[in-house]
Amino acid sequence: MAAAKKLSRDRVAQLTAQDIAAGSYINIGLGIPTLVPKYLDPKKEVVLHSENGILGLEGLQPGLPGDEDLINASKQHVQLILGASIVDQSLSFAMMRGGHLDATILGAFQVAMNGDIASWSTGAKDDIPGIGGAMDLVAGSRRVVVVMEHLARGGAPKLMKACSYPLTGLGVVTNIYTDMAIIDVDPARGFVVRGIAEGLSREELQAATDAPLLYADDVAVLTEH
Amino acid sequence: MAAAKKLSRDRVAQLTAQDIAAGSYINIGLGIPTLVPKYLDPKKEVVLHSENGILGLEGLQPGLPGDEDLINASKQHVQLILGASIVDQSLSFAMMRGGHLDATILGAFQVAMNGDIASWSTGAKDDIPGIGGAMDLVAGSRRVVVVMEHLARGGAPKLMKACSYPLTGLGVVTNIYTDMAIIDVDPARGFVVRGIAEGLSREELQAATDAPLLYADDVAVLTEH
Amino acid sequence: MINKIASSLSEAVAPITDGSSVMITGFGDSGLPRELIDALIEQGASDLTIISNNAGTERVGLARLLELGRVRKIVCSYPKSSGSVVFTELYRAGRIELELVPQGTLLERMRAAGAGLGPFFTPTGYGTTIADGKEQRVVDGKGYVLEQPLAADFALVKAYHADRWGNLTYRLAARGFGPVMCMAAKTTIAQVDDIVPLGSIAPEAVVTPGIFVSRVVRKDAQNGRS
Amino acid sequence: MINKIASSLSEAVAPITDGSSVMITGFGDSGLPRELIDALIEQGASDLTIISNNAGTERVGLARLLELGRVRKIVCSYPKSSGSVVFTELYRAGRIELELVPQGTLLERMRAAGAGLGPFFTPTGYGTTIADGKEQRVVDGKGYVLEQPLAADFALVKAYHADRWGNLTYRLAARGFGPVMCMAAKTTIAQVDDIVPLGSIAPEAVVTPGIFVSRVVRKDAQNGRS
Repeated sequence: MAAAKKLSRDRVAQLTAQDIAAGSYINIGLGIPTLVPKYLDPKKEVVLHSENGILGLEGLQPGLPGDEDLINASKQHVQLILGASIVDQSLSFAMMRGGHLDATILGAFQVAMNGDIASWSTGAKDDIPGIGGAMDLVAGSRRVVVVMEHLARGGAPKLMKACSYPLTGLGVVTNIYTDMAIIDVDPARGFVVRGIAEGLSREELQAATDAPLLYADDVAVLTEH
Repeated sequence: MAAAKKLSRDRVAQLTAQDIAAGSYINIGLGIPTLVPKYLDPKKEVVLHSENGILGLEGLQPGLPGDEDLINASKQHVQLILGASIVDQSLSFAMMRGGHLDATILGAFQVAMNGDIASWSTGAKDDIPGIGGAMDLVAGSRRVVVVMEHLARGGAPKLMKACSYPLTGLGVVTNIYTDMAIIDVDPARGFVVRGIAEGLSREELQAATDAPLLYADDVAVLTEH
Repeated sequence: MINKIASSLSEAVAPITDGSSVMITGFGDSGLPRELIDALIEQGASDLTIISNNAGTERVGLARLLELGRVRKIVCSYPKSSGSVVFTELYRAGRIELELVPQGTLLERMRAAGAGLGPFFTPTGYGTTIADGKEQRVVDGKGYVLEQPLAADFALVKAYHADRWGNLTYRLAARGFGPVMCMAAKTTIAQVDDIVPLGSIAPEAVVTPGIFVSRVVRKDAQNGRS
Repeated sequence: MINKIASSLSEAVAPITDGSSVMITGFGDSGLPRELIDALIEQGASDLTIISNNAGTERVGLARLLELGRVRKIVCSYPKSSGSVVFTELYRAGRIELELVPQGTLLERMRAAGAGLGPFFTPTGYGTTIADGKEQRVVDGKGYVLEQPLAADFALVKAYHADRWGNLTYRLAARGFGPVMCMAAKTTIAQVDDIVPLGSIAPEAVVTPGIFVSRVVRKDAQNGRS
């Protein structure tokens, strides 16, 4: 498959950002998701949540000194925006688990057609395990949006009939944005493609995917620009 | 039994106050307990807790206007002292249930020799039931101190072999102050008298008590002044 | 632009429908959202389930809502405050359902709902009639009762200051049930003394973040005024 | 007179004994009570169980405590931050026990302990390996795992201001684990930037009331200095 048919990480982030409704409360995870905020229209007033107890943050403006007591979940320095609030971490997780976030946007190792997600461990013997807030985020957010490359580094598929890695959550993923496609997870039917990268055939997309793909009535062609 | 042998409500409150250690965090309930604070030595810095989320309060100074947003559990106006804090009510109840209060001082309908307490309902048909914070207070406070008249209004005993009224908590009462005696509750042995009102005989005290009374090695004679 | 400011009390309570469950802040006469309750009385919704610490006093506010026959059931910890005449009448006449809950359990059940937790074990009420019909369990020698999360369709909350995002502060002990009810209701409506510009409330001074709040309204915002 | 002020960091951590469980605030490098951790390193207690979100980075602070072999077990949500070299070495060598807990469950277990609750059902981790060996239950179609309260002998907490009663404020997102750990530990020791006179912290601005705090110490209070 030609690399040219794949969307850039920034374009995937941009497509993700376009689908976020104005006034949403959103948690942003590691990986491609960290690129999403820069494509959010400030007029939409999307409010970002960080699990360490910050609601209403943005990237640190270049040239400003970072503050140790203002970081995000990726441990990057951030700054508060007007309207921000600080809470203790148990209340921050109540926001996540309690269904108050409109969406959590995170990376994954694998997503299954029933919405299962595996994102914290490859199950390898010498793997140092680490969960952080991922299990809480997927347990409670209204939408669980996975943003990732369509294929693993070695070329293995990541969109599966069933996950082979240890699960982060069961039946939780609602939408997937990759460098090849935009896919909704229908609890009854499985993966439903609603956008495909320009120049990529349905056969090529299926070949890169373990689970069978269905297609929405309207399938957008995703261009790089 | 001559009324003269009974201690006044104020004297019972004073005896209760004397046994409260300096620096204690205390919750004060309705009835005779409301008289306890005025006998607390300010130098002891006993910090009063009110279930609606106030830690560090005192009675409103005469002549000051009350503030609707500063009341105690008896719905009386209060004022804050230096060092006071305001918390939401779930954290206030965490203090109670979580064992952070050194003592709760409350009234009761009945106390049993195993430490059971009945304080919220007489079980009568037309009784309007009401629990409030009492069940949480007795469930968690390090000491549960009952302050009440020794006999019910009709002359029935209130210190029982077993409570006949619906329970507030099981095996929780640690100390009892009445107008006739000071009694500790020993989980293994039952009621142990450590103070008896002046002029009252042990026989008279037993006659006013349903459960058998034991006596401490040192039994104080409680005078009115 | 996020704008949660309702221009009148009646607009603020408009979405409440017959059969709704409604949490109402307050401890005795403290922390009551009086203006929102009056707006609800005027609004007309009936067959309500009210979740509040007390059951109203005299014949105004919550007691008036009861007296008008608009409340099917009340979930509270202490309905027998002095002056709770209306509740007493209705209860003795069998015309209102009462679910009596220890106050700490009431708070914790609402918090569990708001925090996305399931049932939880609490020591409060273990072995008492409150535990009748509930699962009980002894852990490390201590007895516990299993209690269920308690959510609601709406919460009417008395707060102090709000901004257009719904960030809230509270005044003194009126804080009370506010933070927990804001979390536990699907739609939270807060009345405030003042609406302040975004950014006026210091981030560390926000007690309830706007994520838990759907609408804010000035307590003196009459119909047609903003 | 209530006076919880310790005159030095070493005095503050003196009661920690071998075999103690110790909660430590912090999220990555934010909110860490560095000075108290250094005082604990100097103090010498070993066979510790550490409860903290992460497992330390580089070879300083918590990582140094691990490297010195003073920690038997660590309870945390994310021990593999970049720079967690010491933990990785010890873990691969089988020389440290790890109890991996989802972060929200870690917080909620501590809160349950501090709030006097028993076990609770949380949806987090349902059906995953985290639930292995634990009771699971489906309520209204949603799956939950039963989790246990988590208390500790001590908590080392980074706060901002304190008074002699132990009332605390926190600075920005350093608040983090502080309020919950203060509740969950038998003895809570807070380091602060400044100790202020009683009454200087407005009652509504107190984040952790002194009832949850045993000792406070200035972060620059060296031995023998107050």
